[in-house]
Amino acid sequence: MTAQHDGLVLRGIGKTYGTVNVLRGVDLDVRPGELVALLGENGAGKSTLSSVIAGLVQPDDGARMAWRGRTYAPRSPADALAAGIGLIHQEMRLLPELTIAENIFIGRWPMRGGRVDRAAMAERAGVQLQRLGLQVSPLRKVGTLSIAQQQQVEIAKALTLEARLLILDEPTAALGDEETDRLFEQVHRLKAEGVSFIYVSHRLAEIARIADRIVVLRDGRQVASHDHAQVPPAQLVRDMVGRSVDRLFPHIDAPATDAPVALRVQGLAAPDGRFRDISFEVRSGEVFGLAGIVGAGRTEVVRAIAGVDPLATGTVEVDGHAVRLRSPADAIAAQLVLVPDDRKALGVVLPHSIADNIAYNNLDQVAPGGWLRPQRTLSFAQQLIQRLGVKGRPQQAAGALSGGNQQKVVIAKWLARSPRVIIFDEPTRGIDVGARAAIYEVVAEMARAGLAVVVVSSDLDEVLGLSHRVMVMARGRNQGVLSREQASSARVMELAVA
Amino acid sequence: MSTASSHSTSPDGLAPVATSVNPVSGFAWRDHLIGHVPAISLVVLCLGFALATDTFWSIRNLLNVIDQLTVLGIMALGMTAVIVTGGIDLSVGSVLALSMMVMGWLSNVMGLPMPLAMMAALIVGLACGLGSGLLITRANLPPFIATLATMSIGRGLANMVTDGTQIVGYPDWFSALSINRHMGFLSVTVLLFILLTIAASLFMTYRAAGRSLYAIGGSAEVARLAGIPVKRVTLWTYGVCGMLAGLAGVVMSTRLDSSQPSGGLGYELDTIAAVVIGGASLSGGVGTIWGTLMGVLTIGVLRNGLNLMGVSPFVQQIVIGAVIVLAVALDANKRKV
Amino acid sequence: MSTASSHSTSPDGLAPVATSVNPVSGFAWRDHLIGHVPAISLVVLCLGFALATDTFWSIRNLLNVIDQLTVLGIMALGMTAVIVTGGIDLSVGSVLALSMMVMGWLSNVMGLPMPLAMMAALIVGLACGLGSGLLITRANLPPFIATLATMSIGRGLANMVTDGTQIVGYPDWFSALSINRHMGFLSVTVLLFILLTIAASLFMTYRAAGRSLYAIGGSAEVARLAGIPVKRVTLWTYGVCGMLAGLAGVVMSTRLDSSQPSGGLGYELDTIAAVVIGGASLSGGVGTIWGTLMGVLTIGVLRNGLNLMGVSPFVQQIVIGAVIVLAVALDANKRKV
Amino acid sequence: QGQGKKIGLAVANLQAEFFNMIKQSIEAYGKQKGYTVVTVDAKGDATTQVNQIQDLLTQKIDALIYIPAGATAAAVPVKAARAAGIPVVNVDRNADGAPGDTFIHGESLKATRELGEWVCKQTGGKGNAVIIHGQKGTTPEIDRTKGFMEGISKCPGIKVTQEQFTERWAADEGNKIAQDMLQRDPSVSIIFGQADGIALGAAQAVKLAKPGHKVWVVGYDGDIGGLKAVQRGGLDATVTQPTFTMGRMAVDAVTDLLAGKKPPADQPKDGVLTTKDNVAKFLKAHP
Ligand SMILES: Nc1ncnc2c1ncn2[C@@H]1O[C@H](COP(=O)(O)OP(=O)(O)OP(=O)(O)O)[C@@H](O)[C@H]1O
Ligand SMILES: Nc1ncnc2c1ncn2[C@@H]1O[C@H](COP(=O)(O)OP(=O)(O)OP(=O)(O)O)[C@@H](O)[C@H]1O
Ligand SMILES: [Mg+2]
Ligand SMILES: [Mg+2]
Repeated sequence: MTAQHDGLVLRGIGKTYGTVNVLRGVDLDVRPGELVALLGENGAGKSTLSSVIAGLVQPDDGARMAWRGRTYAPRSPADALAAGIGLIHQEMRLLPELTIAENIFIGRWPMRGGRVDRAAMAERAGVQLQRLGLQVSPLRKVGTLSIAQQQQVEIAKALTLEARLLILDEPTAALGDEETDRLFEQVHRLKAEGVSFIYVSHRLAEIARIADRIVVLRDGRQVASHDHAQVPPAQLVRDMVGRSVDRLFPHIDAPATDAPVALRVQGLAAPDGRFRDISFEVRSGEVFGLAGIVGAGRTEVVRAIAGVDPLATGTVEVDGHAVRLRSPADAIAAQLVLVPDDRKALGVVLPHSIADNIAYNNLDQVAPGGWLRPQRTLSFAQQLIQRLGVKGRPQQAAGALSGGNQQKVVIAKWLARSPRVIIFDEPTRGIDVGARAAIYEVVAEMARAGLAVVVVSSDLDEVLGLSHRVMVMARGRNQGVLSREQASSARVMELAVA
Repeated sequence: MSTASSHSTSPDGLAPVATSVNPVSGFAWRDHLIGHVPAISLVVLCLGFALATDTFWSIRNLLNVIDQLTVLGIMALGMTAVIVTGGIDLSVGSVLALSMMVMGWLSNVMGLPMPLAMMAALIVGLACGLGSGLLITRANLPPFIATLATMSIGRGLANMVTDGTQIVGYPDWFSALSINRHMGFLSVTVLLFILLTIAASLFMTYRAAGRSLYAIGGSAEVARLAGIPVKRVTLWTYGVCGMLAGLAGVVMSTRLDSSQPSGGLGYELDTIAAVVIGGASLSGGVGTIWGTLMGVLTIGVLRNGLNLMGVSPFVQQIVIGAVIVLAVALDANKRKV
Repeated sequence: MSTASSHSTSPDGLAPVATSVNPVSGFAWRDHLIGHVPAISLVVLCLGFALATDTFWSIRNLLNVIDQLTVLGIMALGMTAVIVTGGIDLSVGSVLALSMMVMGWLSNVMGLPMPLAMMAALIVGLACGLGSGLLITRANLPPFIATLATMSIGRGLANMVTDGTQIVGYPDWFSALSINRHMGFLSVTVLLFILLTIAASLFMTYRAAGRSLYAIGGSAEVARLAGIPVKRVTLWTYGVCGMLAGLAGVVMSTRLDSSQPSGGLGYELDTIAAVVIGGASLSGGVGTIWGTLMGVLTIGVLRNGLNLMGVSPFVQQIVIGAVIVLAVALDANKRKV
Repeated sequence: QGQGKKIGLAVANLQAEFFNMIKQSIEAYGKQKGYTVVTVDAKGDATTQVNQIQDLLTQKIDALIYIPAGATAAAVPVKAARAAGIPVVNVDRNADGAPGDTFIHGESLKATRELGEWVCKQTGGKGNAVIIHGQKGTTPEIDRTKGFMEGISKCPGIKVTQEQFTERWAADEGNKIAQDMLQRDPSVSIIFGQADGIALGAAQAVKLAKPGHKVWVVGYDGDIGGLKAVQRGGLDATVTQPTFTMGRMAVDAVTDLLAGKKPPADQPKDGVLTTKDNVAKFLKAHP
């Protein structure tokens, strides 16, 4: 293999699981100081390719890799790290019981006199957090952080690796614009020092801002490669999904002015004070957005509404009937459901099949009279995953799906409950453009069918593109509700950081 | 025995080929075999003993084996449910002892009619199980610790009932329950065990409540968000496990024709081993009644066969340890073989 | 005792205030107390016994308590490491027995010098631990099953060494190791235990290898991603745990001036209980040597105090169960109190 | 005489030295007499023992030597053996409802009475005594307590000030309990451990406590460890149970029963008080 440069050279990378070809003959070059964006649909093989490079997964025979002019064949993540290649994984991998500092320096503890130097560790972690704009003590336990904050910790960990090549697999999936900007500053700083990046994301706008080159995968094969980032998004979408997606956001008619109020929330407050005085109404057929920067408390609010966390005060009414919320079961009985943000911890049982996962939410439907019908369970699941375009079969374990497909399964299992009120928390986290359009279409369908839909998202375009009205939150308070006409990005951000 | 559920590690009791993580293998027969590791281990074991001794392979001895494992088997049914929810119950041996002591005390000391005393044994077992369940669901104790405490307290109480002495003198019909083999082979206790196994298998595979055990074991938080009343289901799982331990105590009493406060000492580990040999995972979400039956039979056949071969007791301990390792290792590594 | 690590459930040994879940508590002293539940339970227990008996609260008795818990304490150190990695070791009691039988056999039957025989006991313990570790890391057995098998095999071997009989007749200096109290209070075995505790605490808190145990217990996959040699560290953790069990066997021999094949029967549950009372979590990633020391002291004080009060063993079982529940429940629910 | 006949030996618990010695004696003597001995160990659990005896019967044993497990003897195994037409020799314990064809046992009442009287005499009839019992509620525990109390009742100057039970008759339990008893009352001058293991553990506790006066420590069973301790002065006395004789008697009883002879229904073997004076001969050839 002749390497014309000093970076990473991949030739003929293949990976098969059983008889499924996840990667087929991928070639990739990453030069020093260069950022290559890796695009592709859910399940295209981006994470698998990243894992191969980082030594987590062994490629099939015939794959050749070179790094900094030498043959490179990592047998374990330790080998990759030793060679200066670091990965932040798409699914966050942090230890909830340990502090932020320790999570960042796990496996590379700074030592002094044979002892782990805790002071240095905390200090260096603190500096890195500062750079990313995360204002928390490095001595806090990671388990107490929000998803977004955890993602920032993960980024901080990657940035302190002192790696020469960093693979970032959807680092911004849970982040807002503010945090994304901070990340990019750091990326630019490191690039200037000659660090290379492989950057995986479904956010095309980001790619345009940061990429030097773009490589697109489809079904495990490299289908397009662009030597600059100024590629029209429509072109990229076509590369990824093999067809054009003309309209991302569907049109959803505003609810009639006399449409009944389906969800009324009054004076909610959390026992720990993370939010209070939250009141709003959502009409039947209306899409109601919740915007705010990371840590604003949106997830907490919707968790409380869905009965997941206890409330200190406040009432929740569905169709005019007050719901007594002691558990999620109460909310579900009142036809109010929440599609949670953390699919791994809250969404699916990874080792169990898709059909089982869907059945767990819908036991009353697949087990009439309490008796489970295996055939019915399978066909029920089949219908749902077809509707959402999940790449997989009902009998497949959820853990063997790509991240985006798992997210679709999570949505599918809640769709089937035919609720009156559905709350989506970060519904498109890690979802590709094509699937994203499909999910937006589902949202629209639900609204058209007269459901009240609440959408929480850190993707401002998403909230603005879908919602009839947007409530902006900051520090656990309602900063104001904007109608679609009033809701510009500038106005929302103004309220969000107020 | 049970046609209802027929596959080991697949939590849904559907065809194991279908739930394979590996979507297309091409070797259908291999995949099929792989789904039955516990059953295959058992068959190999039986063949071995049949060749090694001339007494193993006889109707009479196989009936003995089944007879011998009723106590363990009944406890293992409840333990399967507990383990599938991701828990563990160390108290079954003690609960068994307490239940049989209370039964004996009520009937032979307090003069209660035997059937009522037998009911009381079940209730005592249920109460112990619910006690553990409350500690787990309300006081947030890890199951290992909650049931370790119940184990210690239960054994203490069992001993206190009669200050450590055994209770003898049950009516003849009582001991006949496990001794009289109707139709030449079915004693009442064996019949009871068979019926319970079938019922448990149907429950775990086809009842919505049974399926929710798998959801809870897979991830309690996912199950809770799905609207499953996790705490209630968990509580009753331990309750039922305790009640079955109580029933096992009654069965043990009929077999011994007496109640012993030291009865069932150390049975918790045997029971757990049986369930795990049957393919269940201690991290929860995986396991079937069919698999457990295989595990219970494996332990029963092993003990019986080693006795028939006249293997010395110390060597038996070594062989049993080795077989547990082999059976579980085969199951754990079946995809890699 | 150890100044190195001074907080119970916080695995990093830093101030528990900083790691508080509840960001707006305002009651710093409360948070501070909350970090020390195991220590507080212990103090309450001591106060109770000091009031209930007039013999508990004396230097002499407290020395007795420490003396009595050396065996349990030494095993609990290794068990803490194992539990922090998310594992469990059921074999410690059997390994203890096997080690002391091998030691006795080598010295009294084969005529090896005593110090060499003592070394051999440690090596036997190490080998058993490594055996379990290999089953776990190479054959992918769950730790519960791997160590259950080692437990059964180890006990069988311990019995086979002398066909089940005890070994007596050690040199006088050997038994003096635990009997002669130098400087009026420190026997060699107690000194050994204290030094080992300090070393273990420093290791778990400040050594990179010690910290990696927490990473592995938190998530083996994360640890692997971070470049930690998970299998190797796990293997040696079981190895060390086994070696400490072997050492505990030597200490038990000096205390009893004999080697018993039935020694350490059931100790595994006591050891695990001590570690969990000390705030460790069986799901891994949490636990400290300091906490374990509190747990070991709690169990030691409890047994000693109940004996001083002349409580019958049946009632002792009940009280011990109840105290385990209380201590762990307080710890598990401390944030909610 | 055995001519390859098979004896099934069901032992209560091989972790107890006493049972283990009987087992060794039966195996050795049985082999010498031409029998095949198949041994099973119930590890103290009665149900396990019932299962094991079932398996022995399946193996077509010709005679059963039954050392019952559990607190007291269970009747079921004897009934099962009878049903199979096999003679049963009970050792150590006998079930109330279903006695064996013969019953060979150590007589603990008389021997512990002698032990008590000996203690009485040696101590000059004065002192504070403590008893560390075996497993509460078991037949030997009850008998040994009764005999010892009778023995020391002749000396009103001896008071039993503390009693505690072990769970497993084990040395480490005896050690801890004795340590705590001495802590509670340092004036203790007599310790009776109901098994040699318990007494040995207690003797170690005395060494550690250094109470400053003579503490008499006596045990029971006369297993090898106990006898050695008596010889070296670790224990002051024990009662030697003729375990090897009992084992040989059991095999002889089997021979008689198979030959159609009927041995006596009850064959008690007295334990022998063992002190420094007579220990040497027991160590040379255990009775
Ligand atoms: N262990 C496995 N066994 C079988 N198939 C697997 C396994 N891991 C991944 N796959 C399959 O490989 C394909 C590629 O997965 P991968 O995670 O690389 O996709 P991705 O491009 O990262 O998608 P996403 O954008 O959703 O994260 C998917 O179809 C997935 O189902
Ligand atoms: N009591 C709790 N138990 C478990 N998880 C909690 C609890 N409270 C909050 N969380 C988690 O913390 C996160 C709350 O995030 P945060 O405080 O950042 O609010 P947010 O505005 O929803 O943030 P984001 O913008 O990321 O959605 C959620 O992911 C939620 O799952
Ligand atoms: Mg991916
Ligand atoms: Mg959120």
